[in-house]
Amino acid sequence: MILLAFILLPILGAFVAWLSSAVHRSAPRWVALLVMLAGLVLSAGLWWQVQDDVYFVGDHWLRTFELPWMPRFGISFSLALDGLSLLMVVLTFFLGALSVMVSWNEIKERVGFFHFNILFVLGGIVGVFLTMDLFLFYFFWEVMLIPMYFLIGIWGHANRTYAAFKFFLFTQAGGLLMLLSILGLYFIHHSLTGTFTFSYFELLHTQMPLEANRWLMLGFLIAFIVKLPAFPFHTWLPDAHTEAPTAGSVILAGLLLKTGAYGILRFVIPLFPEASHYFAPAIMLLGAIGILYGGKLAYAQTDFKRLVAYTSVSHMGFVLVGAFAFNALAYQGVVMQMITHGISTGALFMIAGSLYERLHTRELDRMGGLWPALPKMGVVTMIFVMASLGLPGLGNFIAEFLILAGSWQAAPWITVAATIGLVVATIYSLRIMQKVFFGSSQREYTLPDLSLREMLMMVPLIIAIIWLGVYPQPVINVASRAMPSVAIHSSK
Amino acid sequence: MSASDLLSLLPLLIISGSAVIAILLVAIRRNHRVMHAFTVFAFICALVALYFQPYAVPYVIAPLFVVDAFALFNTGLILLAGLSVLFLSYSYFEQREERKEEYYILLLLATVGGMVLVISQHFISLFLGLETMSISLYGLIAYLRARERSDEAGIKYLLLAALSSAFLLFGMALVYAESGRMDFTGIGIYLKTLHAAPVAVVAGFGLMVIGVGFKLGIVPFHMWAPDIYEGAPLPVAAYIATVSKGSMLVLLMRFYRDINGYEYTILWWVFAIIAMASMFAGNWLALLQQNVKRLLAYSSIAHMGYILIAFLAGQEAGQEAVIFYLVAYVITSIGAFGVLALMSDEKNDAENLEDFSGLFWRQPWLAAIFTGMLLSLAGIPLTAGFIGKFYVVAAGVDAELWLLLVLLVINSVIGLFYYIRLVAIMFQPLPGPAVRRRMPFFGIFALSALMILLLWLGVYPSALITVIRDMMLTMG
Amino acid sequence: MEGLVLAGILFTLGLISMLIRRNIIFMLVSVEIMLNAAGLAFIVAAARWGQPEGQVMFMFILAMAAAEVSVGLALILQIYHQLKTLDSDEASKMRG
Amino acid sequence: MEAHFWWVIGGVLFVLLNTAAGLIWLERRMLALWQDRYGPNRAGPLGLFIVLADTIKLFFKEDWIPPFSDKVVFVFAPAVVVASVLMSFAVIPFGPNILVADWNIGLLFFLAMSSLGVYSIVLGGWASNNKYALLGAMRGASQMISYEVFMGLALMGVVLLSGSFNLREIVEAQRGMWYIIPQFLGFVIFLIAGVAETHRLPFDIPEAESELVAGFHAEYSGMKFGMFFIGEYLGVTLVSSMIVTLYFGGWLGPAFLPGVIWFVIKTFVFISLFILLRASMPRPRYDQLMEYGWKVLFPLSLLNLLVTAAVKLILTDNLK
Amino acid sequence: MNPTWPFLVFGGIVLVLVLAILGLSYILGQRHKDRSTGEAYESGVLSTGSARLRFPSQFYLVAMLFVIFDIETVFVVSWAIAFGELGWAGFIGVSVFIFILLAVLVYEWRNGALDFGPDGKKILKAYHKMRKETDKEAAKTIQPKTIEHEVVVN
Repeated sequence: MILLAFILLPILGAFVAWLSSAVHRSAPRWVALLVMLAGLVLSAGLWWQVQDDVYFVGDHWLRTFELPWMPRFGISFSLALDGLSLLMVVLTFFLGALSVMVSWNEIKERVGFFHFNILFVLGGIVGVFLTMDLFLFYFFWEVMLIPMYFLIGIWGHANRTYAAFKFFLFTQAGGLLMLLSILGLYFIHHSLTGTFTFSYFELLHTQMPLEANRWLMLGFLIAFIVKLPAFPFHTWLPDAHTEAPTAGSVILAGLLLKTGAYGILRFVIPLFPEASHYFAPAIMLLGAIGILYGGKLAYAQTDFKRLVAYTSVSHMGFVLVGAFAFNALAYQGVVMQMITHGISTGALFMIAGSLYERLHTRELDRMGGLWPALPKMGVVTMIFVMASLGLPGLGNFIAEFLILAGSWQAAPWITVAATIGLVVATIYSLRIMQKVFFGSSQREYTLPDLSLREMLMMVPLIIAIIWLGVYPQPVINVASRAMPSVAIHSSK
Repeated sequence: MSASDLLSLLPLLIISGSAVIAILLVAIRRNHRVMHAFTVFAFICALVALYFQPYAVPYVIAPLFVVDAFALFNTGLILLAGLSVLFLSYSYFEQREERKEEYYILLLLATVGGMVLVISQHFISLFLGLETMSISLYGLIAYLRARERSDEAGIKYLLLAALSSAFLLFGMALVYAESGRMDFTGIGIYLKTLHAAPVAVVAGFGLMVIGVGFKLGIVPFHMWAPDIYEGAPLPVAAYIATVSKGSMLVLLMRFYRDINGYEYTILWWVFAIIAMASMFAGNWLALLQQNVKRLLAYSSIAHMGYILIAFLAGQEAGQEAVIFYLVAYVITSIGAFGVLALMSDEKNDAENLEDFSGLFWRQPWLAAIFTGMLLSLAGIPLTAGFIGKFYVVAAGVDAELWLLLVLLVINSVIGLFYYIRLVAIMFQPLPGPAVRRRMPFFGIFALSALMILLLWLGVYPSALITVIRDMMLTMG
Repeated sequence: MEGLVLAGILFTLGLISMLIRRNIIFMLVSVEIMLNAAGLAFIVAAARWGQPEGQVMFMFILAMAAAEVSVGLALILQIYHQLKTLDSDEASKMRG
Repeated sequence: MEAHFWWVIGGVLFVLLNTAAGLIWLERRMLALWQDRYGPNRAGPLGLFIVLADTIKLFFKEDWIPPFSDKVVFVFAPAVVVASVLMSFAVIPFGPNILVADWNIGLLFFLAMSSLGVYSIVLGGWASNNKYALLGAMRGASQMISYEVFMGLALMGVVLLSGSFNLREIVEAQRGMWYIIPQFLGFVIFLIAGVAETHRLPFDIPEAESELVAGFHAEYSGMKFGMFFIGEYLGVTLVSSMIVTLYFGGWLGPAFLPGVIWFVIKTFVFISLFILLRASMPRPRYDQLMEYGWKVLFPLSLLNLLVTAAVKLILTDNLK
Repeated sequence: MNPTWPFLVFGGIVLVLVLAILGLSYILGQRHKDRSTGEAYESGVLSTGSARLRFPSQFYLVAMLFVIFDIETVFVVSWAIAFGELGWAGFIGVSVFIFILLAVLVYEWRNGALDFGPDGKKILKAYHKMRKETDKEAAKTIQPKTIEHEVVVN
């Protein structure tokens, strides 16, 4: 039941927010914020509950929820929550709340509709994290798109239309491929067992011919690595991130990309173990290429947001590498990476946003020497830059360390490449600091430092990233609840 | 004609009778409001009568008609479509100076044609229904005499429709000459008796395909569609896109089933090629359009292609898919054209892309509806179009028409381009200050109803699906 | 059978003239020819099987053709008023 | 049998042509009678030879084909009217077995032929390329086609009663009672429509001398004009004989005279009725004529049809 | 029974006869050429302009009426000939049919499709309207309403 609440809360909230714009201009903001905080509290509460029974064994589904939807196709509205989804939901609400706050002053027009879209997209994302019915999954997968399209297309920057269009087409095409493979799986399962069903639990145990297995797997995989995005399909990402409003970028980087990773962990590997093993080397290679290539491009950028965008290409490469290393360490690393990257990159985008508010530019060359003007912001930025280059003691370090440690057993050479990626990361991250805050300033800035609202956003992020860096155990525990589904396959 | 026969034809009789009464009404006194009210009333009466029809058992009125669940369902579809078109028509014609009353007579007659088509199981009734519909459509298309495009569209449609029905007739004549039967089942039986269909019959079917294909507006018989949609009054365009095509499709399904056409690979391939061609031609040409009407016309061609895929999938899954998609398509098209109709002013229709720029900030509700319709056409979730497309793909996968399916996917991606482009235009920031026009109540009411239906089918289609399933089961 | 052949020839002639004619009225006429060819075919068929159906069909074809002609003439008058031409190419303004 | 048919054919044609010619004389005499003057009385007894004189004159008149006309059509237009009218005599039973073509579609054939007559007027007027002629042609066309409808509908009453299109059978069916009694309304309509069809006075709108010079045959002269003339008189004869066949029991009559004679007598009565009409009635305006047709005759003919059918059905039910 | 050849013979003779008459008059007729032989006779007035007049579309209307109602007689005919077999059922059917026709007739009547020739009131109204407009913009002259409904015949 609570799972349904997780999904309905944002979606209903969306409509309320839209309507409330009639009452007062900033009413939608408050509505959205309250909704998000409520969701955060709920999910955190759930987490707290499951904290109590850390050591229980058996099936790892903490909560499940089922409703018949389209019996004719064997489609049911079935939700389930395990450690992975739980973490993702918490993250979603956390970043959701922040993205509402970050757009508090940025969005001045059509406030109601803006928050409608924000909440709607978040609702879709929560749905994606929770659903255990493939049709429903596809459904939410598509539901995420439209509002995001509007977010970019209406409130974005200069050539937003193009960016939104590109984003939409890439993900849509991927989605259709996924639909085809879902259907293929569905009918193969039917031909084998004689029952029509989209239920994840049922399909999990379909013994399909190797050939079909591989094709279908590719269908899923492409959809997910487009979203992720991995090397060949990443071109939509920089545009989308750069053109989107800050909140949009935060959601994109922090959450939407995670849906791709989540999809790989949840569907690709468990559903198609053989195929995943078969393709693993190639995919890991893609991941490695992504890491290096993303890093290189990031270094070459002069646009703050664009730079950050490419860093996330690089970071997602780690996810790909870890996910197909098939062992517990790497897997936990991937989970960690998803969360920490969400936090750190989100934070960086927020900083970019607030810089833009102050300087009305994203050009690194037009910045520089801001430290004296904005010491607080400088500190915050420093922290997150360090995080993204994987400084020990911050979340990303743990994540990437685990991934590398895990993948070393699977594919040493790729690990080496990835490690080089870390160096690249150091370079471009420091470049940010250097370009923005140090160096010679073109002119004397008299700029307001971080406001109370911004501090309110940043502090939780800082706490989170440090906490994840120092004491990641709770996360790992919860994530390890979901372990078996992968561990099974990694044991060959 | 026994009493029960008449009873089972009651909806049809009501509509046709009210057409005559409408003629007399006009003769007595011209009054747009009265005519509109009367026509709406007639449609509602017909729907009520339909509601009380015994649903399950097929009722044959030899030799022309058969009233089975399938027929009843589609009759209902036609009536509802007609009703919503009516709601959209009033304000559209009210602001124009031509004589408005005949429009309703013609609409009633066209509906009669459609209803006959849906229940016919015999060449003669087929022909009668078809022509009743076409001839009233000529009038409807050319209704706005002041516009020269309207006349042009009318004469084009007339010539081409006459041509196509000539083909259809000649084909039927060949089949008849060979088999000596004009009722579908009879032909089916005749074909069963011999191993390979004789050349005359094959030729006949070929000619009939031309005739039917024209009505469906599928490649290569689609050239009329864009011009007609552009020239015709918007409600009429909506009507053609839905009722005329829909009833023809239903007839095609019935005929195909009765002659168990799935056995003939030639026919299958013909339709397969037509389907591919329609998808590609429709989508590609739609990409080039600057006129929204023409864009919708081409997209409707593409959609017919999608439907044909489901049709070719055969089996019950395929047929269900066809019907479901048809329903979704009808809702969507009427909605889309309805928005255009409500946006049009006295002089010209809203059809250029710039008419839509920033619509969302002028007419948020209208724009939202239009967005919904376009997304449904594009097959995005939460809309009926999505479930419809899913249904089609499912049927296709079931029948393992991989080639067609891949093409379908490619085409839906192409389709996204122009649908989303239109949406993007609507959400552009306004050039000037937002000037709002008052929207007629009926139109908004109908559109909202359609929108709700769209979302409902998109979120919870089970109800409709079960209905369609039961219907197909009764068909056997 | 030769009846059918005759009908076929008529039909083809109608089709050809439909395709090559440019005057709308003549196009209408040639369509009528095609329709009547179809009607003839029906009558031949009916004669072959000794059934009335074909002839009934012919009557309906007749009626339909008549209706078509009258609507068509009305439209043609309109077009002539507006465009002062009956040449189908000149009259066809809509493109794309 | 063969010989019989030859006789019939020959006889029919001979009689018809002479009647047509003779009518010229007859009409002029009778008009003169009613208009209280002499009329043709010089050539031969009672001026009977005027016919011969006229014929010869017409033959020797210049056969002028207007240079500005559409020549071929111009020449053939008059031929059409004569031919079509003569052909329709083929199905009329002059006597019990004096009948060229004993067809079961006789009535339809008659209708078909009478509608062919329209062409001669339209084509003639059109080909003349003369304003008056064209006006006359258009008027004539619309008048004739309109009245054709009513004529056809009026005939259906008879068909209902007799249940046949075969004129001989129709006549046979009148042994009990001439259809003039049950079909009086139909008869009236048919008569009026007949007058209009033959565009005789008072319905001679197409040639209305006083307004259109000579209407559709303004440019015609010589024998071609003569053929229009003959066509008109033949038409009168045809309509009269149709009236007789359909409503007045054709050849039926008391046995002391052979059927043919009865037929001829009856026919002549109606021919003279036509002439009387010409003598006595003023010409209506074109629009009056048309509106009269569509607004009065058409509903009446439909009504007649329904009433006849209902009555017959009731009677048959009672007989059972 | 009833052989067809007599009819053919009859037709043949008729044809020959007609041609003979035409031919004879052609042969026997005199020839002459005068100053105004080749002119159209319009009661002595010299003809001006083309003889291809424009006609009120009223005539086309008549043509359409004829086409429609003549076709309708076709159905009546087929009913009439099968009258005996059909009985009351047929009667009801045809009376419905005829009722519809009458409805259409009433419609046409009311819409002035059956008003042949000029309608005095209408012309007067059009004239007054025209006068008003001409008074408004004296420069532009407006064609009277009736001309709009005319078409060149050819």
